[in-house]
Amino acid sequence: MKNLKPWLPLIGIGVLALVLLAVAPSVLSMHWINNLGKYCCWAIAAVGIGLAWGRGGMLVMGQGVFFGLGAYSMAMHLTLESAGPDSLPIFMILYDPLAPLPAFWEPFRSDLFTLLAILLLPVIVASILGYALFKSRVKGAYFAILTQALAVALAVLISSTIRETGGDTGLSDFKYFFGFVLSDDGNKLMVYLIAAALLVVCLLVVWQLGRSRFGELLIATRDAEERVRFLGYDPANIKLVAFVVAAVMASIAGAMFVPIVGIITPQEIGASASILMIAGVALGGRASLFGPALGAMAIGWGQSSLGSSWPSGWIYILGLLFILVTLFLPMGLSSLVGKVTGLVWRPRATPTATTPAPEFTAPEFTEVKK
Amino acid sequence: MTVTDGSLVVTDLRVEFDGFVAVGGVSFDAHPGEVRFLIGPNGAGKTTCIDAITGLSKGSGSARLGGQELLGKPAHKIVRLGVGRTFQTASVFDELTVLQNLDIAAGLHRSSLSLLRARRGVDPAIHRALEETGLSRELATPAGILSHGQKQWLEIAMLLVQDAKVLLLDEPVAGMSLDERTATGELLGRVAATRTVLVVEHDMDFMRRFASRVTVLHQGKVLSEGSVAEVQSDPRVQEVYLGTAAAPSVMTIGREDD
Amino acid sequence: MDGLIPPLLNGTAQGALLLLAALGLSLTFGQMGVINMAHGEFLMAGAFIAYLTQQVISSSDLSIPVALPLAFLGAGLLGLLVEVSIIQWMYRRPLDTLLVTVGVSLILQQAALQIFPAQGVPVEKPGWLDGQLAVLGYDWPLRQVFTLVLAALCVAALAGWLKYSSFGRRIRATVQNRDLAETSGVPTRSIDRITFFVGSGLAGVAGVAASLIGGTNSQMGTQYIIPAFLVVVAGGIGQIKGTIIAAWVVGVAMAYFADWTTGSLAQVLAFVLVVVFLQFRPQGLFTVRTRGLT
Amino acid sequence: MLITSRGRVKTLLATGALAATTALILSGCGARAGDTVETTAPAAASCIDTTGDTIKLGFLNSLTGGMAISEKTVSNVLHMAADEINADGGILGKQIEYVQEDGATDWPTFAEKTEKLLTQDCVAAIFGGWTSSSRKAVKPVVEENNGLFFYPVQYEGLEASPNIYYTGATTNQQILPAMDFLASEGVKTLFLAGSDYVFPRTANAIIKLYAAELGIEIVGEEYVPLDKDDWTTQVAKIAEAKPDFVFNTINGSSNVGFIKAYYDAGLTPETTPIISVSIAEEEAPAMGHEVTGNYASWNYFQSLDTPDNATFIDAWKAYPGSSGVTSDPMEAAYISMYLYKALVEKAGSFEVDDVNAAAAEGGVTFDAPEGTVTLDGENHHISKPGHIGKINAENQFDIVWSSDGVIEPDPYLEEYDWFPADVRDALVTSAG
Repeated sequence: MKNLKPWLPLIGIGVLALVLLAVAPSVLSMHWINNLGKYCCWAIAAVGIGLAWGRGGMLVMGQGVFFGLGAYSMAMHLTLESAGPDSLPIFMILYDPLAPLPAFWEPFRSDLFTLLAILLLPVIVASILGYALFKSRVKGAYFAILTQALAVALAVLISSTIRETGGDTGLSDFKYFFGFVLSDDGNKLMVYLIAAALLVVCLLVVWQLGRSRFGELLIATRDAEERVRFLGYDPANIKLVAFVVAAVMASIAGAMFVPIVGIITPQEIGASASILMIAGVALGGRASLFGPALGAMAIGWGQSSLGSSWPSGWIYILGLLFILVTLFLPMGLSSLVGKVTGLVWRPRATPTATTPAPEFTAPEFTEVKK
Repeated sequence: MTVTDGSLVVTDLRVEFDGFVAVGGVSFDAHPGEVRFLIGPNGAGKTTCIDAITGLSKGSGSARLGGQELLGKPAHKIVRLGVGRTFQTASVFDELTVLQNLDIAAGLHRSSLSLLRARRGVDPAIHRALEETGLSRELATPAGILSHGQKQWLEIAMLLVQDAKVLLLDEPVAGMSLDERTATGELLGRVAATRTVLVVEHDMDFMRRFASRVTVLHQGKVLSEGSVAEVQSDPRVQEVYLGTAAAPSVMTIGREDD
Repeated sequence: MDGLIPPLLNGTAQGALLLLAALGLSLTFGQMGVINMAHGEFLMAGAFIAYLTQQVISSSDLSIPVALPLAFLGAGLLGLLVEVSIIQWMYRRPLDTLLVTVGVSLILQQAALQIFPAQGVPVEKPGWLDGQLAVLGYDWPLRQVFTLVLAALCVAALAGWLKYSSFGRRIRATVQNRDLAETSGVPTRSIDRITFFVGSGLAGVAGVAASLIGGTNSQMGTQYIIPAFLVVVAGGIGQIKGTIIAAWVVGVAMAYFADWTTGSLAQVLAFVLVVVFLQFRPQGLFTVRTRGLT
Repeated sequence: MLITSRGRVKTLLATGALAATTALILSGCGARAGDTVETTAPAAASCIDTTGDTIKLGFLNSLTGGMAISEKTVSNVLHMAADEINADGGILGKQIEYVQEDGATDWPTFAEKTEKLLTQDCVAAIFGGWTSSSRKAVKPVVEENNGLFFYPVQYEGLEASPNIYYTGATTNQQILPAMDFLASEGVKTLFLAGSDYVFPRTANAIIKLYAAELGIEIVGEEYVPLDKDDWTTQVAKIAEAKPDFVFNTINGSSNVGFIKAYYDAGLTPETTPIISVSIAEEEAPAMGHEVTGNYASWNYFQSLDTPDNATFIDAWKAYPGSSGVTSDPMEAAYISMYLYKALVEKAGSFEVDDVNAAAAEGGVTFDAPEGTVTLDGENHHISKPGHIGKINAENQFDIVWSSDGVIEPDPYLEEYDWFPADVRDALVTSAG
């Protein structure tokens, strides 16, 4: 390696992996390990948002939908596992003890199906949704509002289908995680480590995508979609890939959230939850590699610690963060780091020689006359 | 000229916006080896023609590249058939370097999977295009800080690396200095040796110096066609220009421009 | 009584309330490109102003008519404050306006929670809104008729203002080409401020209407913001007539869905309907025609 | 090609290494489902510190977000109860030192804060929660850490956790008395209106069963999402169905919209009265005069004429930050603190197992504002009187009907034949 610079992100990921997988478990109490696990989940979703929004320009305000797909897939599996074979979950008994398990629950008894669902459901849903939206060139604020509306719609739907989904109280009280007793501290540590490792994997994926030709193309699409079209690419497909990857990450985040936190309700996928996922990304730096993940973790930590000592103050701080970061640091705190250390190269669009092209130059008439 | 695989043949092209006829049955053709100019007063439909050919706006009639009909295809597919274009305002990706810009342009025929890999080394076609356009030294420069002229050249270079058979250039020398214009004109001459080049331009001096053939549009129709000399001496062309603008003021502006 | 009539009329009134909430957005979002997520909280401000007015003028017969202009003014000034302190720096970054205003909305909600009784406050309706109006065999509550009339008045005032005042022409000029308007001597800064003031003020008026229909509390804005945005988007940016039709269609559709299924499913269906509709008309019902080519 | 693929190999290696690490971790630790029973038992002994002259208690209420609307008052009244007890010498001579946490209307936060309170702050008990979702988020955490949680709100029943004490009503103490009242009024037809979530749905399921028993016909059932205020379409249906009574299980500010739409439709308490289970003294003012004349079923009203209630109201009115209004959930929260005091004093210990053992012996009572309440040592609910109040012009409740003495808590409705036995059995087994 002649030049170290291209590998710095990889080294960064390595350091983060070391901290999360080796240092944290030996230093932190179980309570903070659990919290850190929760932050890791938000960070995984944030890494995806960073890809879709920061690099792809799609402000995904409805990541709760995909978070929910993963979370409910996992939660249905864990609920069935806790209920035991051939038994109904408690909340279903309440409404109709004799009715069978709803058909869409049945396959979630299988470990393999659950894992596949967590990965493939978001792919399917995001592909259909993204294809439709991007092909009809829905973008910008439209895209943001529509995705947000879908998150709200899904949350309302789940709240109102109580026998099928558990309604607003959601699914909780999981005893086992793929055969492991969830109340055991060793197993909790394991679940945390899986979440942390998945975060590292997601960072690697985004790092590789970022340095690939696709990454360049994605940024090109973000900055000048029409121009990309006239280079022979269909921008819809490029955006679709980023959107689907972000969706899968949100789904993985949701799936890990369930065993770590122990409850999933429609509220975790609705409007404000989806917006809170954005908050960390904006704070950390939407277009940077580490910004979204670290930002999400910072927001999580703020909620845990500041939210404890000064609840209403935390809301004001969160609100101010949204305002001040967007106003003064649109590329997040990571851009500050970049400015200070020069590690992150950020071109400024300051043309050296600008001759503004007049709308209409020399009229043709004079030429003809000569 | 004979029609080849690289020829652009436009027949009875019509474009309407809400009943307003922007282009009303335009026919012309352009072939490899010539620098074809499309001129006309404001609102004559020049850019609209290009937009229709490249799929940006909807047109009826026919525009063929070789044997392929272009109209009705999505824009990116038309590009893949070999039709490249530039825009009035230079549009390059400011955040990416010159190399990255060109690499994206060169990549349209790459497989989707190879897109997931990082770029290693530089495509020889990119080197050739850089030399052709004189941008070799700017390889690692972010496109955003190039000069206006350099951005235009980068756009042309992008068309070269994407191996376009037909280059549709919308006011490529607007805002350029005289030297830059000359360089651009010579570049177009070289490019046109193997490709079809169609230029929409207002700059008459530039047209006189570098056009092989000229098509004059007026109110969405072809007014005149031929060599520079033929078009300039066409009385209808003179009439259009005399009739559309007050002579003295136009002359003043014209002189400034010269 | 024909079962099809009540949902039609109730839906129309719901649509009118939605329209009131969306009208200001169609100005700030449609004309200025600002995605104001705090619009719901401006609406809330209007509702609380109605309550405060009632504390001073105890007769609700009088206080509501007085509250309407006050709410317009109050919410408008709140909007102006936000515009001057934050949004004016962000006109070139429309998507980022969404983020800052999310922050504004969080702060306003929490502030309202701490200033006013947490459970919310009562806003009494005027006595002259007691009773019903018999329409097509349905006793249509006067309060709903009032919402409809209020919406109609606001639309008429806004449309007239935009169309006939020199100010309206300037707004339209600024919308179509900000740079050109600026160079032609249109004071775009004051145009921005006044547009945002009026847009936010309309949210205040909507808040008075909302306070008569539902609860007045710190959370009330959240239920209006997404539907209002959907209505503006579905109607077509910058198109008041599109917003009117979209609001009416969404209101009536929700009412019929609620009649046939449940309130929850109605909301889900209405949202999905708008998303699907935008697949086919991504520019909304009406679009401002520009050549958009050169 | 060779050159380009090398980068991928590196990435793959890195991923592989991670996967291997994870696999190691997976195989390394943790109990598996079939292992033994002990693994589910609390891992560590409680860390409650009883050496000093203070005892730590945790309060967990939403002070921000949507539910702060309701939960702030509960938090306040808990503070008042703790202050009172401290002024009176504390519990077992120890002053209460409370740790207030914000649930932030976010159920995972409730779980997180519960764990924090139990394992970081080592509180002896936690008081708070409001929504069923918050309780369900807290439940696994208190059970796993063998903590104590006091829940002060009426709920849908069908639950009994050894680590939770329920001081609000279960269904047979609020819903069923309301139905008894309706039957005594000669109601023949009933319309059910509720928010679309678990409590109303469950309550209505039970109401329907009991209504069949009482010979009351259900003529309609409508739900609207919790955060929606518009009820006009549904109220139009009520107006059309002309029921004798409306059973209202709507929660939150949606009630305001419901009452307004109801009033607008020309429905009045004289013709079509409403009986609510979520409108109390705190909620009623936000509905103005339009709610006047309708009914609510609670176990406590501010208007209850008992000496303990008078003391309670006076204390509350004097308490900083008080609204001056008392309500059922507030009183239940107030009870929860004193009930805990009584339990600890009976056990002579703050240890959870000792407290639970003291409860199991039975006979723990408290002279509450609503009257003397007795803790059921088995299901951890308390006996309560049922009252029906009619809302007057001051948004207070005139008591028009009361149950025959206190009602014993029966969360699984075991004493009621009409409740399907198979459901009950299945539930009890699942709960386990």
